[in-house]
Amino acid sequence: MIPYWMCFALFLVGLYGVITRRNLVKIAISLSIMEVSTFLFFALMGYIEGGKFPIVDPAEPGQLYVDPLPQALVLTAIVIGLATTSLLMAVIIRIYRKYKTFDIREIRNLRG
Amino acid sequence: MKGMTTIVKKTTQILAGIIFLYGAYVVIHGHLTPGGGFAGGVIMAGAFILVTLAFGGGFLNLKKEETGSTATENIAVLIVIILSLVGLFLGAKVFFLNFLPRGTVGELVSAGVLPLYNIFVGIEVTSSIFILFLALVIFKEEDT
Amino acid sequence: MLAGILLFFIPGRIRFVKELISILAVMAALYSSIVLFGTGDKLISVDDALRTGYQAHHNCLLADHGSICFQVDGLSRLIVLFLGIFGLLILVYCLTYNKGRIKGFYSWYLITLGASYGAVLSDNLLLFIIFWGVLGITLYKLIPGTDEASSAAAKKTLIIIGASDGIMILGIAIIWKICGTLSMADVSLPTSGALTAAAFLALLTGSFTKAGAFPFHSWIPDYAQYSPASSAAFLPASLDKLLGIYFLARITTDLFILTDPWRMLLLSLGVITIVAAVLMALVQHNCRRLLGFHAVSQVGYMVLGFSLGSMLGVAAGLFHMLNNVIYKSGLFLTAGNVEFRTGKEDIDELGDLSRSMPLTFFGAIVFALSISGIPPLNGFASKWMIYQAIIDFGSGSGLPNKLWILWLGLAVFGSALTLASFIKFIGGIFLSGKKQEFAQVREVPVLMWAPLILLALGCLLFGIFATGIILPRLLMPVSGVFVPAGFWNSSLVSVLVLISVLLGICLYLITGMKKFRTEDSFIGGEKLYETTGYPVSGFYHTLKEFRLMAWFYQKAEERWFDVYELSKRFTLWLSSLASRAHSGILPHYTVWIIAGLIILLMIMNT
Amino acid sequence: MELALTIITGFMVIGAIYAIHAKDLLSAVIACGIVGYGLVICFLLLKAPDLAIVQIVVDTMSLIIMVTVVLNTSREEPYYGLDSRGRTLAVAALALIIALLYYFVISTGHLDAFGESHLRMSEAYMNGAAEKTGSANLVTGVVFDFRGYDTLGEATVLVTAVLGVIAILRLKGKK
Amino acid sequence: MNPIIPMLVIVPLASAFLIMVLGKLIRDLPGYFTSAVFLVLLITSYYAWMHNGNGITVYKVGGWEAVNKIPIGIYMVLDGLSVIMLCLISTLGFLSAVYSLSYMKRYTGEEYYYALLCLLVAGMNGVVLSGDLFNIFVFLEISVIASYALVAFGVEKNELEASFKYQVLGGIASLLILFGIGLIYWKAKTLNIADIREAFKAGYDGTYYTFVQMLILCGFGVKAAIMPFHAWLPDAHSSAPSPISAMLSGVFIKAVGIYVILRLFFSMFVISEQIAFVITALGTLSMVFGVFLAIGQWDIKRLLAYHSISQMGYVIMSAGIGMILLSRGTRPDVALLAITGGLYHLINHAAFKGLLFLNAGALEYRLGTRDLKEMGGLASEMPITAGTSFVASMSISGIPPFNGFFSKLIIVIACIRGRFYLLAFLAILVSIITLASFLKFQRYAFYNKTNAGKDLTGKEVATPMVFSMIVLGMLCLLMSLLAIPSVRESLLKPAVDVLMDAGNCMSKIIGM
Amino acid sequence: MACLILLSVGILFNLFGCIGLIRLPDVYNRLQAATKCVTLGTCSILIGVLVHFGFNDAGVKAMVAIPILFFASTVAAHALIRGAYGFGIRLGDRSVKDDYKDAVK
Amino acid sequence: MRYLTLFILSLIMWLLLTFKLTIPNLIVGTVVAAITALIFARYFIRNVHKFLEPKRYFWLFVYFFVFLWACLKANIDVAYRVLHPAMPIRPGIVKVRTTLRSDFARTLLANSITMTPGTISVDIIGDDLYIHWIYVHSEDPEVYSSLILGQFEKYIKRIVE
Amino acid sequence: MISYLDIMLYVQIALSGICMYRIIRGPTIPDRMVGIDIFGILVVGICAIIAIETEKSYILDIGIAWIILSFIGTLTLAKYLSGKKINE
Repeated sequence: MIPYWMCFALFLVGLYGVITRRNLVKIAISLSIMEVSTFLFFALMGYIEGGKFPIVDPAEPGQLYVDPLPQALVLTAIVIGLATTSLLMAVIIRIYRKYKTFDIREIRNLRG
Repeated sequence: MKGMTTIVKKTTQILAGIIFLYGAYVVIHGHLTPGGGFAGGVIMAGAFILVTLAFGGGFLNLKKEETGSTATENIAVLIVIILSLVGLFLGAKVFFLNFLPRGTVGELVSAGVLPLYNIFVGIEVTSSIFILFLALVIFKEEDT
Repeated sequence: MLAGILLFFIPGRIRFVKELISILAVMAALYSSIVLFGTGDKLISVDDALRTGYQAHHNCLLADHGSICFQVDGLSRLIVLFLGIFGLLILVYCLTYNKGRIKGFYSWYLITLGASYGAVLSDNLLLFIIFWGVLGITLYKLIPGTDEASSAAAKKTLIIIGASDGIMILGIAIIWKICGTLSMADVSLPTSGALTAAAFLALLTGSFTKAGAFPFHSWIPDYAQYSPASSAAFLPASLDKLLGIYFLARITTDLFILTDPWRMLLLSLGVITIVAAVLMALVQHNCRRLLGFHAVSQVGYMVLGFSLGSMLGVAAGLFHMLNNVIYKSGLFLTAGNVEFRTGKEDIDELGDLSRSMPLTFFGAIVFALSISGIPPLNGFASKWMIYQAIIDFGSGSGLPNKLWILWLGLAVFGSALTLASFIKFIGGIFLSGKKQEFAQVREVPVLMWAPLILLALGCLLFGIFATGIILPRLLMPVSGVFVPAGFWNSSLVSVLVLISVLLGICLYLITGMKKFRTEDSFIGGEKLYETTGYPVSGFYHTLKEFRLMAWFYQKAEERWFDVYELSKRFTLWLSSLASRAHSGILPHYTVWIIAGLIILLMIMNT
Repeated sequence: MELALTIITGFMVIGAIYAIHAKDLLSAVIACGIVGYGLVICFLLLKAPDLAIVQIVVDTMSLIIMVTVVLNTSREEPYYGLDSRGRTLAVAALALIIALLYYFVISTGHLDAFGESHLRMSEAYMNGAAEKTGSANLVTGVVFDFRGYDTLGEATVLVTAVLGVIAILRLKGKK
Repeated sequence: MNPIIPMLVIVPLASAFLIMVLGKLIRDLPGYFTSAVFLVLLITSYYAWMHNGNGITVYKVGGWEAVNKIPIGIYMVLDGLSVIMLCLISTLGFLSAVYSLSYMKRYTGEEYYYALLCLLVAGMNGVVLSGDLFNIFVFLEISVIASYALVAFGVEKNELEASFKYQVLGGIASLLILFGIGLIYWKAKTLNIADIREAFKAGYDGTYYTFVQMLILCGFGVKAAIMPFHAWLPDAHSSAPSPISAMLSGVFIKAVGIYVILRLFFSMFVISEQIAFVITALGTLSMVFGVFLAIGQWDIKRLLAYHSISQMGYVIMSAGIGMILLSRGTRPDVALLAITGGLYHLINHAAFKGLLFLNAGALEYRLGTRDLKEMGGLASEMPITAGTSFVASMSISGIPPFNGFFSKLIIVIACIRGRFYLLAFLAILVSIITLASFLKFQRYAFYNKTNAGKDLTGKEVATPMVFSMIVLGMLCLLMSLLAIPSVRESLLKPAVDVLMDAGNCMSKIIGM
Repeated sequence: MACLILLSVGILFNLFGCIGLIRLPDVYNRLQAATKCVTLGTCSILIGVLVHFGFNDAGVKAMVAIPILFFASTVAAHALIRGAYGFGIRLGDRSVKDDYKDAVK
Repeated sequence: MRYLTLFILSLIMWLLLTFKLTIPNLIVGTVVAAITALIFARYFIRNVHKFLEPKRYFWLFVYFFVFLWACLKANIDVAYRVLHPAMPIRPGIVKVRTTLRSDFARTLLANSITMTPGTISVDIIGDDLYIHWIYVHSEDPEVYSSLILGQFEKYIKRIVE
Repeated sequence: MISYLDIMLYVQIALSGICMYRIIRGPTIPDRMVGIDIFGILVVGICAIIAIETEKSYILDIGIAWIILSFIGTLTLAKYLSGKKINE
């Protein structure tokens, strides 16, 4: 169970970062750390002790492979993560140019 | 001097082709080895990015590249969609039908349409990633 | 009749055509209501309606229980008749008065009328509330709203009306839950349990709001002040009164069976309405606002009448309602006439119009006397009936019955104050000091004074033939047969009348004399609390009362008695509190999310 | 295996903590990259080569993107110290994450332990999947054939993000 | 195996890419093309609605049949609920696209806008049609990312800020959802919603189950902007271009938030009374506080955005009441009423909130400001805008002849009959305050004195915008017809049945 | 067996490189140690792979990897050291000579 | 010309990577190599005719062993310095003048230098190579030039120029 | 039983831990970059060891990919250091 806990701890570290950091880029980094932990979580779930790489070798049939489905899911999720990160980064550039600051507490035009 | 030092430039000249080739390898062997459209696509984009990094923006016409890449990207995705729709029109009325013969497991030409998907997703990813990079690179703020 | 009105959504380009069509439609409506009046009691269900042709088109319902019914009984017939009459009269008045004041006036007017018919005739509570809601919208749309104050008044009006609608939904839902039906004919509930009480209160709120009784009255003066006289006469004075009191009658007589505490509540609300509103009216110097407060005040009598619960009381309430509608719309029309010719609404700035506008003056005199309950006129008749009912009521047992003298006294006091303020009204506008600027003022066109005169005649007729014709023909079918003549000629009558007249004149003198001393020209009872600062030797004994009054007025100015303002303040306070939490700082929002997650987990895991 | 994973995840946690506490942005970005690389080792150990290669690629790409952003914005490396508000937030965050960890631990105690996963949906993928899809790589088979629709979505997400980036980085928003 | 189902997703996707390819070549193409595509979608989805009836159609992507009754491919499910959402999406999408024809003239990069709009719609269609948990996530991300980009489309200060906040909060939400999906997979080892239900029947641990439920609820709660998770909504919805605000408020938070919550909590998880209470409480919370926040606003779109929170609160509350009653198993008729009311309100909200945002867009287009204090007296200058906005305002505040009244009425009646008197009272209270705040909007925008300082071009907006507004206004009126029991039976009943009898439906899906 | 030896040697070199990474005083020297040792160590490991698999697809792949690794790591080291100089990192205290300083100016 | 060279190189590379001589593989390899050549040939080195001269490959082969030896020396040297408790280092940047003309040759030289004992090339400006040296043996330019460049220069000259 | 290859794996992982140390500790930014560069190369070793352990050649693909991408990444970082915009 320990890897699962470590994995969730990673998630929480990211969460902590999102909450406490004031720098926009730091927030983005924290988010990507959370993403990483989620991917790890999926991969951990698919692991089977003694399982082989999920790539069939025609020479040796009838093997036990690790669960390929979570891997497929993570594959999709990773791409989504990249997409989110890049969009976030684009917004960050623009925000910096407009506000001349990275401080999240000064970026509060919209309130109330 | 534009770009990085001569050393980097010359190495890039050699390596860029190899990297691209390697990316293509990963893409085409997606159904046999790890990787596939996405990973290979990014590696192929890496070749372009490497060139841009080493030679600087002046070497390429960035605007034109971006436009071309956008077109490529969208056309590639369209082809993916069309591929997925072919099954729908080929009588079976099944979306995402693997309509080609499956072949022998482990051969290069096998797995029906999967390599085709890989290839076009690879092209799409290549151009997407390159556009991402270019968009971030050539971005300049208007004077406000 | 609804069909013709709904057709009117397509507004014609030519104003004349519009007028013509609207008059025709109203005439048709009047005709059909008269026809309806002639028929007996029955429930017209949808099938019937299609067969008999009374209702060509009908609205729809979601009711899973109970069918869609239009109901015609004595009460609704009465109301329908008067709706038709007033619709016609005021429309005629509007033809000249209303030149381009409000866009699409006629279509809204007709929709209003149609919706009122619908509301009165519908048996199903849901159908009823749909029409009721439409009335709220038309009320909103009949204010021009092109300036700050009138738009604010429009907003306030619709908010209060809409709120009452909402509360009525609550009541209706409760009724549905308890009875499983929405047909008014089938519902009869004792107000004993908490649920029924809630339902009763909810529906009561609706009717009070529409009629403008005390806690929810505050939209009437504003509306009266800022809307054109035609709208004011049409809606708050006549139609809304008719409908509100109609609904009050429904809920107090048909839907619910009242118990003593509720009776007590109703009585006290009625009395408070009478006194408080008339006190407020006393100090107004915008003539329409003054009338608006009076409209509120009169409602108190009706509430009083209905809350007594006896047949006499109900009949008295209804009768007073009819009378009130007659003279109050007449008064609004008078004010409209004056404003039409002079362009002024402030009593202080008006004066001496009696000679230039004699017909208007005549009408005003009649209405004013009537509203103050001077004997030969209808106001007296109905008020007298109410007093009588109260005295009757006093013979019963129970707490509210024991307090009959209090109700009676306050009612009489209110009547007296009414007189006082109307002396101001009449005096201020038509009699006192001649002003040069009004030299050119002429009498209004015939289409404007004709309804006025008709109404004045109505006042007279209703007063004179009260016992003879009006009561048996109009009211007996509704409330059942009763014996009105018991105290008709007793000395109590004259004593009460005398008291009220004297009291009124006395008060008028108090206020009036002070005015004469402080200022040359006659200015009605301008804000009393300001003038209390002057030493008043002759009327020293009233000072204490005045101080109390001063406090009262001051708070009223700050709108402490206005439910709308109170809730507005509270809401805005909450709103600012909540929006301060949205500080625009992202980490706080994130903490909300995670804290929400954890709190939910805690809740779920206990 | 569990030990190695624990060590690497430990490294990743340390790296992550450093990443969010680093005083300058570039260090944070690098540390973030290290977390990603740690993930790759985890994937390798967990027998997920596809994921490993994709994660390498993505991690490097996001590193490049982040570096480009940092380069395009500020070189002065802003750092904001803790003030009272920040301290409150930090305490709140700590309390929240401890609570969350607690709930995670108590709620996952009964599930399949590490490495003892059983199969349900993917059993069908593994039994003769190679023959069904013709692909030696089971993951590719799943990604493009059984769940090809997801992959179409994935490709679309990327294109969407690219369109979004271009749209956001236009020079002028309004005419 | 109806090929319409995948086409509903594929057509907007493909058109987005076509726009990007062709948009550079032909200048005015994107707008008209998008409108045409959405019109096709509209017709298709209504066709599907008419022909679906009470049935459930399952489309197995890739033609993979279930093995041992365990589905292995991705299922696309078209049932009563999703078809209604489809119709909503395509209707509002079409009107927004038409509206954009002239509204977007002042922005640059129109082809990006239209492509992203297509992607937004495609993502929502995908979410609605999907019967697979992870697939829902993927398509949710498509539409969410498109909406991130569209919120920031104006690239001014506020837009960017809103987009950033939206992205961070939305990112956290997505991760929570993903984690929840992971936890579900950990236990159930399957991703098909119907199959997960089967798997959970075998037994589960209580704490685990609640943890998963809460993660999913929070994740989709952020997307649906339920109260403690709502903070991004007012910023994002007020900053986006108006047609996008209409889309976001009108269908987006429903399709990716409410719809999924309903779908998952009714169909996937077994309804427990506790979770039902939680959902009801959250709905009530957002209903009440949303409106209190709204009334203090002076920015039109922000006011509208807060109202979205509040109105969604109604929907969630009524659904929660339905859940409570279903879990008790005592009053199925009232549960039916509550769920019907919720769905009905959801549909109505799409109509009037979309209309209101389009109105706000028209005002902004003409005046260049969103501040109520700077407006006034526009009723005579922009009569159609004024009229339609009046209809929408009355509708949202529940004034009788309009559709909002009927749905609120059904909700209140359901509350009362289910003995939730406090909730009924709160619903009424909120309705009143809604009325107040919308009259504030009406008063300051259309009624008040004309603001002399501003240079108002006394013109109505262009024809496409007017067209969209009028159509939505008519819809507001027409939808009150849904109150008629027979109409309601035929149109809403299939959707309600899906939720009422979830277990049965799910086993049908498995069996197909 | 040869494979294992090559692997051990490679890992040993890697170990040296990493020790150098820790011990050496400034970034230039660290780069010196790390790049060389680690690159060579990894090359050694790859040759070990080649030996293990023999001359088949895996072995050849390892062989292909070696020149790529060589070019990549040297150029990366070069770019890094130049970048570090450009970034303004001065040479350590123990430095004796700096010709590049004049050239950059 | 460049295109063809790159094409052939790519094809060889492809075959090495896949290490299969089946017909489909060859076809695919040809196509991919062609695409690679089409795209990247314009970035490829210019005077490709040198690839055709066999003796260069001979010198490359010789150079390979020389270089391997130098690498090993470098590693042992560094390991010694790292493990020595006193850390005998005398870092510094020195300037070395090279006689190589072509850019590619210089690049190769610089890369070689990077892998040889204690040196990393920092920059090339004009004819001067700037080299970071972990232990500056001598202050004299002549001495360290020969120490650093060693035999590399002449081999590279034979290979490339 | 833990085989010799496993021990090597652990050693490599430990070495990458050292790189972590340098990244976290590194007084200057170039130090950290050196750390990440070395980390990348070390992982290639890990890939190779796993390839031997599992007798699968495709793990080496991952290694090559890693080399390439870490090269690109390092170049980007180096370009950052030299103070140029990326497009110069």
